[in-house]
Amino acid sequence: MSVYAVNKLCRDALHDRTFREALRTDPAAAISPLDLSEDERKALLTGDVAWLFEHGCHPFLLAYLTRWDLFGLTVPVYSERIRKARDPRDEQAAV
Amino acid sequence: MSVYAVNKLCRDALHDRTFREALRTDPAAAISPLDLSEDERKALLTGDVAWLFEHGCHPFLLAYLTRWDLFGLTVPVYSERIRKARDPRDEQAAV
Amino acid sequence: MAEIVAAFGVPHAPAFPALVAREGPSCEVARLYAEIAKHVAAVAPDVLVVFDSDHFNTFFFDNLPTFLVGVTDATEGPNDQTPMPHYRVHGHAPLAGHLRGSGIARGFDLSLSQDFDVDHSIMVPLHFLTPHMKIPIVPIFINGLAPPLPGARRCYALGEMVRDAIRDWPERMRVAALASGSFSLEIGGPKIPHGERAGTPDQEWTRRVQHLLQHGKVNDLLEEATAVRMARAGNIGGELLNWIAMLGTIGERKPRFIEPQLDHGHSYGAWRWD
Amino acid sequence: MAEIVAAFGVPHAPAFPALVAREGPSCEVARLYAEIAKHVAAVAPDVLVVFDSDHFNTFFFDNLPTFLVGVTDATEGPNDQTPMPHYRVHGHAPLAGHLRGSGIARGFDLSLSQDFDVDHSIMVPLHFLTPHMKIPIVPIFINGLAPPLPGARRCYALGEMVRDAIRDWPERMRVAALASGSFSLEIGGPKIPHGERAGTPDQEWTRRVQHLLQHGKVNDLLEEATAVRMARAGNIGGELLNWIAMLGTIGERKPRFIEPQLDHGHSYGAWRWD
Ligand SMILES: [Fe+3]
Ligand SMILES: [Fe+3]
Repeated sequence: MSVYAVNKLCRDALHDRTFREALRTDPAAAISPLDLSEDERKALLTGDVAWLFEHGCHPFLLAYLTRWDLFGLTVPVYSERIRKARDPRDEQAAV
Repeated sequence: MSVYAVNKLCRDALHDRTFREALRTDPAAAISPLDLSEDERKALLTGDVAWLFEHGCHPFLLAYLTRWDLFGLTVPVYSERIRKARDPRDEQAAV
Repeated sequence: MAEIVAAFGVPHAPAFPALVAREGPSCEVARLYAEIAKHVAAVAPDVLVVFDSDHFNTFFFDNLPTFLVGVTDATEGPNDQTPMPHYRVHGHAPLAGHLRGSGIARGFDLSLSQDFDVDHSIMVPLHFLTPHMKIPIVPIFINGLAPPLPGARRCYALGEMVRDAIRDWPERMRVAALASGSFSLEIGGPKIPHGERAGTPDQEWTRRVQHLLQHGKVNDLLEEATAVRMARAGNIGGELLNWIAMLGTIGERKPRFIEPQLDHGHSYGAWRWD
Repeated sequence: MAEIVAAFGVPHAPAFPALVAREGPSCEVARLYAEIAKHVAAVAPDVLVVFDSDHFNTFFFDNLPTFLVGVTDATEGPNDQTPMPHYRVHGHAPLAGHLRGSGIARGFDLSLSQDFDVDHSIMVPLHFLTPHMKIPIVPIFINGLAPPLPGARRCYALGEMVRDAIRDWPERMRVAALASGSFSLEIGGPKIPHGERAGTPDQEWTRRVQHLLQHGKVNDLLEEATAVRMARAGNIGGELLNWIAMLGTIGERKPRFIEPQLDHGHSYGAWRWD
């Protein structure tokens, strides 16, 4: 489950200061040991939170990344990107 | 919950080789940092598994201690002691 | 011989302690929390059963409970770096174990924790309601954040079970239920406002829940609080389940006090009948 | 469109792999496991749903589930130093997630794990039944060791829910259920024999369970397998709940093969109707 690995990365960014610093200074190196697909790795490194959300990552956890602007995700950037994500709730509501 | 601490000690003896060695070489020192009551500490150090069982520790976990004769608990010693423990199941059955 | 003597519901935004420290007792959050704290003090319960949703701080996807009872003599928190004082609070392990055992006997598949700390969702309410930390708690965790969530009727039945089990407790004991959570809140999802990381996308639902709570229309609430409806109210909207479980402990009563913060997506409520 | 096509029940003593390696294919354990393996091979299921009780290796009292579904693409084990080969085995995450979601919708309060390894209680059966590890599993953990245990009827209902949810799965898929566990076993408790650390204190109960299984008397089994009765059969006697959940997936069928090892407190069974 590599969605699990992305969720865990976000949680660890909050709880593990050393890991957080590593994510800040060299994100590609920090995530290289993690069990991620190539698409996930690319989405993380480019801060593509819409893609990560659409593939099952939990938005509460993704939003942690803005606390330290990880992967270039300032709050405005994060907000702009996630607001364009396909939202399964709208599809449910339309059924 | 210091029953929790005793159960965890037993589990850690299986899963944590360093802790197991510490239990073997100096049991009193090894358990000194644990959140145990004085009675529990004494029961452990004297291998009083009947007392520990009667106070809620899980026998499956206590039995791990015999794998490395921790707290003097060889299998024959353990068996002799636990067989004398008050067994709540007998009381239930008598109701 | 124990009984539920009151119930309370509050939000738990992690910003509240710092906000109130900064703005003082006249700000709205301080005023509303003080109102609920007054009712807690008046009732003076022996134990607080807290229905709460952890935010992936205490439990994670390696072992995520749907329902979990915390059976411990003590816990502490917050464990999630919320800017607020760190507290240690007593648990009531014997009552917690009794509630869990009663639940399992009645077909609730309750997880157990004997060793855990708690995040802001328990510590923010206690910080305002019982800052002396003298009332032991029995925390009951409900998965309100990671779909699929338990259904509203299932959570209500959990509360009813807790009520019944408390009645079966052999000693005299006055127990209050406390629900922690929001009705409409989106954090980090597509429904957040432009330029923000969180928002309350569904004021209509907050208003509706407040209305149903105010008038004791529990059955309507159970009917309307579907998974789809709660999810539309925000990805944290499932925290309403904590309020619903709390209502299960007291039934179709009307609150003595309830006031919403509509633009914050939550209410503050106190149910008393003394 | 998926369906349960067979079910199996086996014990999982951690000594078995070394025993069979030492004594060869003619020993009783080897013969009985080979018999069940033959039925598994004949049925050739696409997925195995494994009902199992962990032994405090994967889950501990900091977060002990009553029921938990393992939703993962892969797991490995044993994680408890059992002397046997270490294996990696695929999980079927989509089916597992579907089963969990179906259960929650039907009022089962199922915990979730997306990241876990497993102990001998899953790896010993797979070692003998599917040593190639080609069949993905969906592990469903039932608390069979730490009282209070879920009731027999609740576990049976869990199995029925799994059966129904598998029927609702949109693709064609042949699923077999596998139960792992003993009927009578005491480890480290007062009922162990003189000079030993484990024993099987209740041959009468083993005989009775074997009889009821053999004749498909499921309702009698549910009636008789009370918490008190199972506990008298040994502190590991709750592993019978895995067999009971497995029976829930197939109903009141009689096994095509079932043979006990009475002095070991367990049986080996295969249910087929092809
Ligand atoms: Fe919250
Ligand atoms: Fe076992």
